[in-house]
Amino acid sequence: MTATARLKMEDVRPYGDTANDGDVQLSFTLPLPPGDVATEVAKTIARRLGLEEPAVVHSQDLTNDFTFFIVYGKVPFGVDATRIEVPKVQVESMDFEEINEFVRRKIGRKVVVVGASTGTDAHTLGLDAIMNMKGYAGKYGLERYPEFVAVNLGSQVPNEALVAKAIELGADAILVSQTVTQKNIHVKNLTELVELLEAEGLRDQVILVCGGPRITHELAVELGYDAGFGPGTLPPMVASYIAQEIVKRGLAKRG
Amino acid sequence: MTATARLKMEDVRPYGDTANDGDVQLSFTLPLPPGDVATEVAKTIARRLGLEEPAVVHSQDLTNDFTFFIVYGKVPFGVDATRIEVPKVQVESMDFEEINEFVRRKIGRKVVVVGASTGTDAHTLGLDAIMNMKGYAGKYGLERYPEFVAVNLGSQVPNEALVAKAIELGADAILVSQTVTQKNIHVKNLTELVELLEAEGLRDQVILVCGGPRITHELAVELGYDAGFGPGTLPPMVASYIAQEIVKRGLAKRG
Amino acid sequence: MTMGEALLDLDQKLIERARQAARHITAGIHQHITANTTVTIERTVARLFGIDGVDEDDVPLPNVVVDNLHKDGGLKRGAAFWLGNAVHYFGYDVQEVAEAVARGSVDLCKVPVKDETEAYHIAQDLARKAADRIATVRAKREEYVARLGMGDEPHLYVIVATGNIHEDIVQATAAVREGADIIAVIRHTGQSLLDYVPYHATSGGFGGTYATQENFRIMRQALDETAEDIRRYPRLVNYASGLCMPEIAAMGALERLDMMLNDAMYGILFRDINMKRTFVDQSFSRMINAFAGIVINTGEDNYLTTDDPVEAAHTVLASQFINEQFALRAGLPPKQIGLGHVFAIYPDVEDGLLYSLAQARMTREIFPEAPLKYMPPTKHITGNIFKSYAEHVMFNLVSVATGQGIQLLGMLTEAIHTPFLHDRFLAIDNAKYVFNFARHLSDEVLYRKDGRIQERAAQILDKATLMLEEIEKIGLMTALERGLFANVKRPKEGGKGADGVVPKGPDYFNPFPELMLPPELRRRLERGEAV
Amino acid sequence: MTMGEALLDLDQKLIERARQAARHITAGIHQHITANTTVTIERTVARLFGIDGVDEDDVPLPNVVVDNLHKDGGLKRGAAFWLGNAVHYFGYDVQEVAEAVARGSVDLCKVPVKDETEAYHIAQDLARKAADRIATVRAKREEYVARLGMGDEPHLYVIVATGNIHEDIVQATAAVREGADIIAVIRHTGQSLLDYVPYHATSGGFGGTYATQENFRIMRQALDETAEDIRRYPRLVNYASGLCMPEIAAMGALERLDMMLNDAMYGILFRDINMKRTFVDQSFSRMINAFAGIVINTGEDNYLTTDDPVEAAHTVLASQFINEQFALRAGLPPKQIGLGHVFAIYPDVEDGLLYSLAQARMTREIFPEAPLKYMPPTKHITGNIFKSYAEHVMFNLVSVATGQGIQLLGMLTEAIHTPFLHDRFLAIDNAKYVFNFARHLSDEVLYRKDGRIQERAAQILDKATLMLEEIEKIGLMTALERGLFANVKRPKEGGKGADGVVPKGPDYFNPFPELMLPPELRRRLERGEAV
Ligand code: B12
Ligand code: B12
Ligand SMILES: Cc1ncc(COP(=O)(O)O)c(C=O)c1O
Ligand SMILES: Cc1ncc(COP(=O)(O)O)c(C=O)c1O
Repeated sequence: MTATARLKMEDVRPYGDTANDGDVQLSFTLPLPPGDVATEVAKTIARRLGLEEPAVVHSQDLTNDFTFFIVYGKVPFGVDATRIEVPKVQVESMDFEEINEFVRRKIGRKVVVVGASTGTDAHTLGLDAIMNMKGYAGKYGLERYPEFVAVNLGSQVPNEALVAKAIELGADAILVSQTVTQKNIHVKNLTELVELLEAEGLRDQVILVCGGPRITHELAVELGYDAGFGPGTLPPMVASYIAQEIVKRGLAKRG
Repeated sequence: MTATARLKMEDVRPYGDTANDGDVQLSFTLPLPPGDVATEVAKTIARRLGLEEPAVVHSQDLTNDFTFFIVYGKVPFGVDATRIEVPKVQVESMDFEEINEFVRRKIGRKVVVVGASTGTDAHTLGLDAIMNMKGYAGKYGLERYPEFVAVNLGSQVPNEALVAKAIELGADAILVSQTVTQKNIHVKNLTELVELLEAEGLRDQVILVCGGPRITHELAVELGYDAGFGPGTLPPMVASYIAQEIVKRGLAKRG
Repeated sequence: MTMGEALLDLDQKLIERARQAARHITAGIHQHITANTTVTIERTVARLFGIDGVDEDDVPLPNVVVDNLHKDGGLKRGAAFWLGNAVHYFGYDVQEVAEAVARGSVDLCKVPVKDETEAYHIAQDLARKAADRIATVRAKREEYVARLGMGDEPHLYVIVATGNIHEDIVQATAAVREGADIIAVIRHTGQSLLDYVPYHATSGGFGGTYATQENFRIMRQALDETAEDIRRYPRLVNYASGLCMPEIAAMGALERLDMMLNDAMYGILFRDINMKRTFVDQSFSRMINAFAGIVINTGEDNYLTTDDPVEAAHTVLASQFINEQFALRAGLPPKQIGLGHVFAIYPDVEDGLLYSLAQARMTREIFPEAPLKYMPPTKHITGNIFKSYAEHVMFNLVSVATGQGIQLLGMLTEAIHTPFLHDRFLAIDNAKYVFNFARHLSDEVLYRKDGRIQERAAQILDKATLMLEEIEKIGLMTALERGLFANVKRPKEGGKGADGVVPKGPDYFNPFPELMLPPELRRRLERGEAV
Repeated sequence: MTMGEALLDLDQKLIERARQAARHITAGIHQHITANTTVTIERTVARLFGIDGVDEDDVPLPNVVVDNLHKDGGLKRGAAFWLGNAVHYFGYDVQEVAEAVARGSVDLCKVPVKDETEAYHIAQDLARKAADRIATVRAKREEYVARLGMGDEPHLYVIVATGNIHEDIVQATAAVREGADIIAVIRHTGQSLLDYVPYHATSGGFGGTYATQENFRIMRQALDETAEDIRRYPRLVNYASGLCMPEIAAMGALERLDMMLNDAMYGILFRDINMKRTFVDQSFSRMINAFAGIVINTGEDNYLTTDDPVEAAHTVLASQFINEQFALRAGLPPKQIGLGHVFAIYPDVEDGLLYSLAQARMTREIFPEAPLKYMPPTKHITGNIFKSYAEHVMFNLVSVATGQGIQLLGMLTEAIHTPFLHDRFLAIDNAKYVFNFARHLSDEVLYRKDGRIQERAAQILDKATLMLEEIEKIGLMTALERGLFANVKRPKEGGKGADGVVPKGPDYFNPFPELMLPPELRRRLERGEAV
């Protein structure tokens, strides 16, 4: 017997050990020395978050007048899962062969793609996973696709240099990877690139894609990208998307 | 430099790595199979709790159409710690010698205390910690106090038997321990005892105290007890309270 | 696993001395065990004959029947005879007899004895059918295991304890899919003190779910279904210990439980059950466990929830020797004797890991064939779920490094609540990680001669031997009176269930030992020989 | 710890062959190192002479001065001479000279040389004062350590990385109070590629906090204050590697940093810094580290963030041999050579623990005096914070079981964010638990002869030796061109900072090596003898 058989999709709540008990675990630090006041503030925060029966199960002096708390409580509302719309890259999934065949038939020329980790970001493994020959999790990267010309500029590439290279190569798509997110630096880097492309009047002529461990399609679209890819992305997902998007947007003939 | 020096007590927020960033960690299971919908429901729950920038950092298939989530997010409000009132047992703390001296001087007779783990609860270590000779964390238990007569009835004592024994001994105080809290069984056990005492017309004549890992003074008072003691309680706290309460309530002469 | 290899250089003579003392200690209780029966043993006979269900007041029919016999002093002859007689007299089947008793239309001792031989014959026949049923169940288990296998040792053992059997099933099947090998359904708090076994599927337990035959059945069925999916046979566990040891053992035998908590002294020490009752009950219940191919789990871990885990370590070993001998005397072969112990040392003890390795390895070497059951830390676990998780890594490591058989997984929320679904997942993931990452560690690691680990093991063995030799002198019952185990003193005549012990009459009749005990063992026991 | 004891039965001849190859490999770079200086070495001279601060455009004055010399080709003679000359000529102090250059009123190469000897003399005098200052700082550290001590090994090393030095201080002092022995302030992302060192206290870094001298100073001060409270001397770490290796080394020497990340090849491989630049810079910077009594940390862990941790394990060992030889040649005694390695094996590798034990213990036995720096798993860590926490237990266990010196604690949120305050607490608590609970494990555990652990160590040593002998043949620069390390290929002339390498003229002058390198070592290096 599976749980969903017993539960309403219209009213999904956290599950501890009994349907709809709403149980969740929480942890955080408060800038207060340990003691009754801090514990009560911790509970108050849980209560103001709307949790019922909040229980502080652990508190730990972190010195310097900080205290760490572990709290359990119950979420008293359900979410209607039937109404959840997940912002998602719209793409029909194809495999390596299908993608190359698709490009040959529907685009009729090589697809040019340029990628980089931009700004000060030196994390390349994510972009490498998508672009390098070797690929990721057993799937070839874009460099291996006969119908793609894939140029990986590597790490810490200034947005200006990336745009210049995209112009030079007449790229169909720009792939940007961002890993460092502290203080939302990725948002800053990603936004700047969009502004730069707009300033150059190029924004509509390229497919602009970003990716990284904290990237969602939703965020990407919000920042002015065409698509965003998060953890677990495989190269064919990206290749399929680019190829289909070129056709959809009527960019096939451009090259 | 300590954090509180830099932070307003009127606006206390969780602290991740920067003052007032509000960062908290959350984990829970949803009765949904893993995938985009479940992840979005998880995020929606975090959002409906009022957390900002919720990020699902991990999701794990638990089979049977359940998925476990780890989520981080930011609490966007502060709590005014200067207005926090902690419901607390009102007692002046005394040590072993002081308590016995206090009883001799202000009560002038032995204080009689009867304790039990009630209902089906077989957890005695908590009550033993308070009552047994040996005590807890280096502090003697009530049995060791020359001015106390302490009777520990042990585990799984029906409320009726406890009340009968209290009457038999003319107890000043009844000590109840409750450890099993699943489905709030402790609330049921504790409430029944109060009702029983009220039915017997005894409620006002005894000091009624409960304790256990999930007991707070606040809960105890709510359930009709005079005081509640949670984790970390030491015997002299309880002894001080009982002695002082006897005097305060004018029960000293009763015996 | 290098189970056989002696890494600790233990003194074999000392081991033999300790075992010999335990042999004598348990032999000292034999006379008491053979001279008495109990209400629950007789109810077990009734159950095995086929009596089931409850009366109008929800009293189980086995209780109705046995109470009916007891009031008239019929138990000293054994329920088997009276039931056989009633079946013969009325021509009812045995369930109909019980129903008639429940209706008040029959008093068993007053049913005329038309043909004594025929009565015995019917009883023997009913017993044989029961034994056959159990043998079939056992064969079915063996068939499952042969076909699907059981996964590598140490086996991952997790508990479910929602109080609701239907919710338990959701949790248990998820756990099994995640990799658990063994599911224990924890009992409702206090069930061990009921002198009857509840009936029906139940959903209202606290801290655990009632052990009922129907609950056993539907959980087994759910696990069997899952087994086909995952191509692995998950084992099911419940608790025999308590006032109904033999009855629950019988229920487990019929419903294909695979393991049962069954400790010769747990009920005495930790549930204040009368010792005379317990010794008789444990013997009969273990005989059923043995015959059903069920592995027992003993409860030595409990000693260290009250006593100090470093100081009292030897009491665990001493008790294991005693439990082993009681088990052998009930017909359990060593590979069905899952002796318990525990990773209980406080996390702030310097070299606690070394002590834990010493004790775990020592237990392995002293009981080379036992599927040792290793319990997680519980007493000192706090609400710091991260710390608990770290301790469980060490616990799992010691287990795989020393060749334990059954690993009861710690839950990171031990100090908070009975396990949530993901608590159990995290526990399984922890164990799978450690067991795989350290798979052959036990093959590669040796302990320095006379180093801290060897010394510690030697010291525990030494103290346990002395303790056993002391108990040998005073007798086990006196030892329990004096509080030698777990610091708990139990008077011989005190505790619950004392009134359920009934001296057998000269004509006492119970067909099961003959069917269930290996003949050679029975001969030896009768002759008072060592087993 | 049984550091000295040979538990692995390693082939000592193979170790000597590997070390000999590394000696030849590093000797092969010697000629290049002595023939060149770099802009950052010359800026280091300026800094040590006392030049500090920034110009109107926030350009650090050492850069202003060195750029001024460079444009006129003055660097081939060395900044020391020109600065001595200008001080002499103008009668300014050296800072005033720099300020004049910044104002544009002085061009250093154009300052008339009134008295060459006097110019050298002034430079030598400034250098001696700098060396004295560093010696005083070193003595102060030694005094602290003698007075307060440093806690047991493995030392607990944690990072702070808020980007804001004031917030870092809150976190660092809390960590130290919780038990951390070593605090590393992670640098702002990409700082290693700046060819200057930022100035002032800073609060705007990403993924780390700018390494500035002021940031060093105020963090040191905060830790010193805490030290008195907790009666233990916490060590402070920052990063030398990058385009400013020697400058940061000098800043660290002046502000009493205790350890510095300083790897002879990290910049080349992982930051695409020109190899010719790096080899020259590392030598000078390590000389300063050595003189200042600073322990270096090498970065071999990085190889396994791209390469496979099981397959490429020998590249770590090969690189350690090379780093060791480069370090010895710069005057670092073995006890200041904190060779790096890492617990990188994926958690789902069967027997991963055995491989980890093998490598960690092997490293210990091959480099018996080095305060080995052991890095936590990072690459495969996911958002499952519980799983990370479990892996860190194993990581900590391997460390204490094999006698590592410096334990860089893993953070359970490694895959999510730079550490939160309580992440660091949990990491410290994990390590303290494991180190104490397994305190003397390394004394008690032996490895089976020719078992999996010994075999694995032998195999790594074997492959590393062959690799080193291969590099010995082709030369280190060619080896780097061919991508022998970390699968990264670096052309000799490629990478950042190549234009900062300046061939020394015949009259090149730099007073520091004479003051800082042990005379015996200098003689040997000059004669081309083994060190
Ligand atoms: C490896 C690593 C490094 C390596 C990078 C080597 C390299 N060549 O990339 C080194 C050691 C150099 C490094 C350095 C630093 N790192 Co680092 N690093 C990591 C680590 C351990 C793994 C990241 C990784 O490669 N994952 C594997 C890849 C395959 O996954 P992925 O990036 O998510 O990629 C997938 C998807 O996201 C997607 N994707 C990614 N990009 C793209 C792009 C496109 C177009 C598409 C379609 C898809 C896509 O597809 C990929 C495959 O599915 C993480 C911690 C962790 N365990 O996650 C920290 C981590 C990312 N690093 C961190 C930091 C702070 C740094 C430093 C800034 C620290 C410092 N101050 O020195 C430095 C500096 C680097 C810099 N200038 O940016 C932080 C980031 C914190 C934050 N959230 O802001 C982390 C989380 C560690 C931590 N907890 O502090 N790091
Ligand atoms: C030891 C233990 C046992 C022992 C008890 C031995 C004994 N003689 O007490 C044994 C093995 C028998 C046991 C059995 C069971 N246990 Co139990 N047990 C624990 C354990 C490990 C420790 C509890 C403990 O003793 N803590 C130490 C004492 C000193 O702390 P304390 O009780 O909080 O007491 C302090 C304060 O609370 C206060 N205090 C307590 N009482 C009182 C009273 C007064 C008047 C005052 C003033 C103060 C006071 O002062 C004390 C000193 O500071 C906990 C898990 C854990 N680590 O917490 C589980 C736990 C409490 N047990 C649990 C369960 C479910 C059971 C069982 C019901 C399981 C079963 N179905 O078989 C059984 C049945 C027992 C029953 N019928 O109630 C659950 C409870 C879940 C829940 N929240 O509902 C826990 C949390 C484990 C778990 N995660 O499942 N258990
Ligand atoms: C051997 C044994 N039997 C039974 C139990 C549980 O029994 P009860 O239902 O009495 O809690 C335990 C629990 O620890 C045990 O160790
Ligand atoms: C030896 C060494 N130096 C420096 C660094 C960090 O340098 P950067 O500031 O370039 O990230 C590391 C980080 O891993 C390292 O291992």
